[in-house]
Formats: sequence, structure tokens, C-alpha cells
Amino acid sequence: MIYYLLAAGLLAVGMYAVLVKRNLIKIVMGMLIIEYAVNLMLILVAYRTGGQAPIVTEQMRVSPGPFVDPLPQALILTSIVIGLALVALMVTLCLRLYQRYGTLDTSHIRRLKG
Amino acid sequence: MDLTLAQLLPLFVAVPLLAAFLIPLVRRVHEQAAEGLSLVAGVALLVLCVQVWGRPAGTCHMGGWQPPFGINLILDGLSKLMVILIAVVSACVIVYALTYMKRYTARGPFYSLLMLMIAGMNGVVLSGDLFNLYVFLEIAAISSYALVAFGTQEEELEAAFKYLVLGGVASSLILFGIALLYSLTGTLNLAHMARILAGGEPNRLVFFVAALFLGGFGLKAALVPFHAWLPDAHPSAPAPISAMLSGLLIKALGVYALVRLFYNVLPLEGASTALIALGILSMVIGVFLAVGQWDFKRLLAYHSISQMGYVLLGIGLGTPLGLAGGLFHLVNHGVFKSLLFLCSGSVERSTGTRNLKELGGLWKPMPVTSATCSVASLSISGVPPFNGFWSKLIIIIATAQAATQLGPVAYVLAAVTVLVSFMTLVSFVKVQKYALFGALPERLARVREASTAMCLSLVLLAVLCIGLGVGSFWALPKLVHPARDAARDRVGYMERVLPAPEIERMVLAGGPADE
Amino acid sequence: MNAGMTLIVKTTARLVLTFIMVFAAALALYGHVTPGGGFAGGAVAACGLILMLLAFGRLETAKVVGKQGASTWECVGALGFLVIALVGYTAGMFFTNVLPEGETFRLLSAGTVLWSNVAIFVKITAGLFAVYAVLAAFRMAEEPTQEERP
Amino acid sequence: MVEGLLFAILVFMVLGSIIAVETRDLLSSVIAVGAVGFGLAVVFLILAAPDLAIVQVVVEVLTLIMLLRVVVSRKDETLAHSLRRGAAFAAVAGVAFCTIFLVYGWVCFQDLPAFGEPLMRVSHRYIEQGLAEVNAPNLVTAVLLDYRAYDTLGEATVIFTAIVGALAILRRKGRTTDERGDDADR
Repeated sequence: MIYYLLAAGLLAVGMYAVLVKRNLIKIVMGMLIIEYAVNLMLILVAYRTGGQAPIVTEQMRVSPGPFVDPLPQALILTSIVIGLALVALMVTLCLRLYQRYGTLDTSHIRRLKG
Repeated sequence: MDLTLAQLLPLFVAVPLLAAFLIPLVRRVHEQAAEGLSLVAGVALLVLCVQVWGRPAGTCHMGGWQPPFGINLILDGLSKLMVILIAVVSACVIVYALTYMKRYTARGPFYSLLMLMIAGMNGVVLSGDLFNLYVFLEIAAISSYALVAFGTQEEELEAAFKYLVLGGVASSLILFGIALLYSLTGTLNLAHMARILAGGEPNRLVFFVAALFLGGFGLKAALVPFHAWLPDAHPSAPAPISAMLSGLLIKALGVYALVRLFYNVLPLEGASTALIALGILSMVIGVFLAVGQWDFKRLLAYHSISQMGYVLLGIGLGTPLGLAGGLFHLVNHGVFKSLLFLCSGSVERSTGTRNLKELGGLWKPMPVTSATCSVASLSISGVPPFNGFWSKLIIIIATAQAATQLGPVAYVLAAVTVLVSFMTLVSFVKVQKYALFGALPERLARVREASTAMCLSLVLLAVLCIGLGVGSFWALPKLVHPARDAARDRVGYMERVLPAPEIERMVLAGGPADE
Repeated sequence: MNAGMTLIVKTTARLVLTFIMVFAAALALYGHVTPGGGFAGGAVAACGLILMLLAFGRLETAKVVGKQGASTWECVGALGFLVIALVGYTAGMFFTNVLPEGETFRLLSAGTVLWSNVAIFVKITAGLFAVYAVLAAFRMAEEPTQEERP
Repeated sequence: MVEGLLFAILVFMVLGSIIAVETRDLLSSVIAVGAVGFGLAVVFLILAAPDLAIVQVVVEVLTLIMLLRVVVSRKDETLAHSLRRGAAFAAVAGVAFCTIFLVYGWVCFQDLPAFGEPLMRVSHRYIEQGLAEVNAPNLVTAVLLDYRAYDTLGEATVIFTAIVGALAILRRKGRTTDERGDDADR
């Protein structure tokens, strides 16, 4: 259980950064940390005590050993890619905003009326 | 062309995806190719909708793998309603964009992203697999982030960043919930999951996941505590995209997913109270924030929050009447809000401003835009016989009837609903008065009507507004009631995807089960 | 940045690049047999291209692959994957594995899986490189570039 | 053995992320995030997911390169003005929110299957039949590109979307100055 809690803790740290921090880069990092936390949760859920990587080798062709759960691993791969896509888009937006304002501080940028 | 349903369903995603992938390539060859391909894809989606119109619900197994081992697509009443709404509104938006987008550079990426957004939404509403739903939700969401920033002006970039951050957090919450649900049930297939959860004893974790989903999808649907991004993002985008976002995206990504998960999958008792509370909150706060606005598009954005409150209230009630009202209002809002955003786009494009105080007297120079705008305003304010009236009426009656479950509070809620409707009317009378009537300011003397293509799509949507209003006795049983029945039929959903004996044979025995 | 770095860096980079690219291709092609796959291979190859961009500069890199070329290849990769799905569609279902399964543990096995990996490899390599190239070019926003398309 | 190492790395990741969030210097902050990411790659290795470890390392490198591009070229390197009115309130609210989340999570996680004992209701089929049905010894690839290939199409599309979007956002000029073509269709 403690592992799950640590993953949730990582998620909480990321959420804290996104909600509280006033620097665009810090917010991007918060998003990164949240993504790590979610991937961490998925891989924790997939582990089976004593399990091997879900790759059959020629030696064990006859009797596949106890494997860990391959499905969450496939999900994580997708999730990593989605995270990378999000980060790429965020970084381009940061660059554009920096070009327009000369700062990455949201308290200087946010002049949209609420 | 006589395809089975299983053959038709993948095309809903494949056609716009193909268009999106081809657009950057063919645009090198021919300048207008992006527009042409988008139009073809839009028409193809409409044809597909006609093809599936009369058919009974059915599923499609991707790659030939039986669910729960492979991914399945499912078309039931609820998905059908959403697919048709998406196809109709996006076709109108594509036609409108043909001339509207001439102001912008990089139209190839624009149409590519638009197609990706449509593909993503179709993927979400057809998917029968939780993780697959998430992936397509991300496609639609990411393309919408990029499209909000499409103008690359300061405001647009800021709005897009805010939208991206909140949307990204929402997606992560949803994925975290998916991870927990997978651990709990060992499956990702929605029907399989529903069966396992229904069989098990009550579980605290399900509530936790429900909270995560409510937060995540609530953020996507811009319900009130999570609405901060919408009033920035929706007005900042180019008008066709505003129409897509307000008219379709918040519904397909937010409300549809909530209905599907809370009604068909998660066994929850308390969800309806939470939905009703969120609905009422969105309704009231949204309309109060809208009344003070002078920016045309921003005003519309706040009204989107408020109207989504109606939808959620109806859905939260959970009674057959309330659910029907909520879903009907979802369709109606999709039509009239996209029409309003397109009208605001025409006005902005012709006059160069969105500030209501600087407008006036547009009836004379822009009759088509003004007329359609009036139709949409009357619809959203709930004036008979336009479509908004009927759905709001149904929701109000359903709320009052809910007194049997909720007690006298229901009458208060119904009264609040009527009051919000009245305030919406006041707000739109203001729009009419300042934008369309009165004297034409000197500055706007040379204003001309929008182009033919834009007017065409405005008129089409306005006809739909009136048609759904006058023909509501037809639309309700044909379109809305199947959707309502699909949403309320948890067992039917399971049976449709995984007939009971099938699942015992495959999952419990673990034997091979090909086709 | 346009000119690239010193001769030492260039020579080292040339040596390392070969290994990176072979490793990337091996990751992708044997993705169905060993750890790896189209995405891992593509990301490694994109890193290799970025190394090339950093070491040799933009002009030199553009001779091998430019931004336009990268985005074209990206579309081709995406279309390739979709076509694999559609070939399956014509044979029954979207993504039906139509190709023969082949002999286990060999390169040509597992039907469409190998070709999907190749398509994803092309797509990811080109896509990630394109993003980086654009980000790198954006820093030098003052001078006009030829990539601008109305 | 696995458990102890895993625990140590997870604690390291949480601490690293706290440092990344709280440190003033943006460059150190980026490096701390990188350390957390590589920690995740090690976790993947420990928990028998070599595919993911490879991908995570490479993606981490790409992410860091992208982040460094923004950070290095920055003029204002410090966050001196981040302490302002309302910041304290926001921080307290954030901590409170996160605490509630964790406590509620702690209670609810008790209902999950224990760590190391996944249910694998669906995936036992992949393990038992995967080699016979798909003929790909790497079962993760088998799931990714055959059983759930439609997901992977979505994944490829996501990255395509992000790239098209990034290219569109970074274009030089947002709008055509002259409204040419505007009059042509009237």
C-alpha cells in the first residue's frame, strides 16, 4: 500500500506545483511530475511478485514463466507518448509567450479579465 | 454500398483521420486541397450517419479480438445521438470556415487539427473501452489546445496555456482513475468492468475513482468549480473553433463520458446528488457572470457554462423525463450555441470588434447574420416554439416531479431553473438591443454581410433550431428517447457487448476464443 | 548554431551517429522479439538526428533531412500505420492481422506487427525531429527563414 | 530486495520532485525533474518492464532538451517576485487540498488488491495465448500492436496532433494582413 501512497504523493506534489506556482516552467514541471506519478501507478499495479518481464525467450518457450502484467505496460507506453506530446505543446506555448512578454512569470502575463 | 454496422463504425474515426494525415501532404500540391478534403470528410461523415440512422445498436470488434481482450466500438442510442450531433455541427462549421479562415495563415494545419478533433470526438463517443476512450479524448483535447492558440496573439496564447494546463491535469486525473479501476477489476472493457463491479460488494475505491472522474470530466465539461479555463479559451479561438468547442467538445468529452461512466459502468448511489449540485451551481454562477459581460464571445462562453448546468441537472435527476430533457438540451445547446458563436464570428469579421457597446444597427447591413442570431438567441432564452424552450420545459417539469425523491427542495430548484432562464433572456435581449437594433454607428457604415458560405451554414443551423423546436415531438422519440433508454439500461449495455455465457467461457476458463 | 561545432565534436558525432542509428533501427525492427519497438527506436533515432543538428548545424543537417522533409515523412508514417489498419479492414476488421505469422523469433514474423513498428518508427523519428528543429529555429526568430509558408 | 530498492527509489522520486518544485534556480529545477524521470526509468527496470525503461530514458532526454531550450535562453533567471500577496494563501490551500487527496486516497487504497498480486483477469490470456496467437515473443508489443492496435493508432495520432499544433503555433505570422481572397468570393 505504501507504494501506492507514494505514487499518490508524487501526484499531489505535481498538482501543488500546477495550482500554486507562478512560473510557466514550474507549471510545465508540475505536469511532468503528474505524468510520472500516473505512469508509476500503472506500473505498480502491473507488478507481480517474482514476475519476469513479459518477453518469451527461446529457452523458456516450453513453459512461459510467471510474467508481470503486460497490459499496463502497453498503456504506459501510450501514456508516455501522450505526455511527451503535451510537453512539446506546452514548451512551444511557453516559447511563444516568452517571445511576446519577455517573462515566464504568470503574474506578469495574466492580464485576461476574469 | 451495403456494409454491416461493424464495418461502418471504424469509418467514423478512419475517415477524418485519413483526411487529417493527407492534408499536409496534398497541400504541397494544391493550395485549396485542405478545404476540399475537409469538405469531403464532413460529407462522408454525414453519409455515414444516414447509413447508421435506422439500424439497431451493435458493436464492432477491432482486429477481430473478442472483448474484453480487444477493443470494441459500440453504437447504441446514446452514441448515435452524439455521432449525429458531431457530424451535423462539424459539417456546418467546415462550410463556415471555408471563407472565415482566409484571414489566417497556415490553413493546412488548421483543417488537419479540425479533422483530428472530429476524429477524437467520434472515437470517444463510440469507444467501448476505458483506456481507448482516454486516448481519443486526448486527441480531441490536444488538437483543441492547439486550435485555441491558433491566432498566436497574446490573449490566445494565454488562454491556450491555461486551457492546456487545466486540461492536462484533468486528463491525468482520469488516467489515474483508470489505473485504479484496472487494478480493482483487472479489465479495461467498460461492459466487462460494469459486470465485475456490479457483482462485487460496495467498495470505497469506486467512490474515490468516481471523485477523480467527476473532477477530470467535470474540468473537460467546464462545470462550475472547474470552469476557469472556458471563458478564456472559448472566445480566444477562431469562431469556427469556438463553435466546435462550445457546441461539441465539452459535451463529447465531458457530459457524454460522465453519462456513460456513471450510468452504465460505475455502480453509485450518491452520484446523482453530486451531478444535480454541480448542475445548479454551474447554471446560476454561469448566468450571473454572463450578465455583466460586454464582450460578445465572452458572454456566449459564460452562457455555455450556464446551459451545461441545465444539461447536468437533467442528467443528474436520473428520471426518464429528466434524462430525456438533459440529453435533448445537450443536442439543442450544441445547435444554437454553435450558431451563436458563428454569428459572433461573422459580426467580428465584418465590424472588427466584439464589444457590444461599439456595435449597433446591424440588422440593415447584415440581415442574414442578424436574423439567425435572433433565432439562436430566442432558442437559448427558451422562447417557444424554438428548440431551447422544449428542452428547458422538460427539465423544469422533471425537476418539479423529482419532489417525490428530493422533497420540497425540488420546487426551489425548479424555481431557480426558471429564474436562470429568465436571466438568460435578459442577457440576450441586451445582445439584441446593442448589436442588432438601434442606430448604426458612423464607424460601421461600410459593413457588409458575411460571405455566402458563412451565411449558408448560419441558415442551416437556424433551420435546425426551428426544426428541432417545431418538430420536437418527432425528434424526442426518434433521437432522444433511444439515447435515454441506452443510458438507463445498465444491464442492456453489458449484454450488448458481452453476453453472459460468453464471458464465463472466456474469462473464467481462460481458453482461446477466436471469433 | 548554423555552422555547427568544432571538428572534434563533428568527428565524434559522426562515429557515434552510426551506432545510434543502427541501434535505433535494431530496436524498431526487432521490437516484436526483444525489448524495444517502433516508438523506442524512433525516439532514439530522433535523438540521433538532434545530435546531428547540434553538431553539424542546421544547413548541413538540412541536406539529410529538412523540416519540410521531416513533416512529410511524419505524414507518410502516420498514413502507413492507418493503411495497415485499413488493409486489415478490407480483410475483415479494422486492424485484422492479415499477414502470415512466420516463424517465431525471426525478423519476419508476427504478421503486421513488424510493419506497424516500421511505420511508427518513421513517424516518431520524423515527428520528434521536426518539433525540435522548429523549436531550435524559433530561437533565431530575428533572421528570416525559408520555412515560412503562408 | 525488490521491495526495499523500490521503496528507496520512490522516496527519492518524491523528494526530488519536491526539490524540483521548490528550488529557486530554474536550471537546478529542470535537473531535479530529470532525476525524477530517470528514477522512474529505474523503477520500470526493477518492476520488469525493460521496454518502458528504454522509452522512458529516451523521452526523458528529449524532454530535458526541450525544457533546457526554454530555461537557458531566459533573461530573468530568478523567481524573486514569486513571493507576493496571495502566494501564501495559495500555498496553504494547495497543501490542504493535497493532504485531503492523500488521506482519502490512503483510506481507499485499502480496497485495492495487494501490491504484487494483480488480478490479471484479461491479461492472463495475453500471457498464455499471446505467443500462439500473435507470434510475437515480446508480449507488450503483441498487446500494443495487435490486441490493442487501435489504441496505438490513437497514440500515433496524438503525437501527430501535437506536432501539427506546435508547428502551427510557432509559425511566424498569425493572420494575413491584407484581406485578400476575402473579396474574391463575394
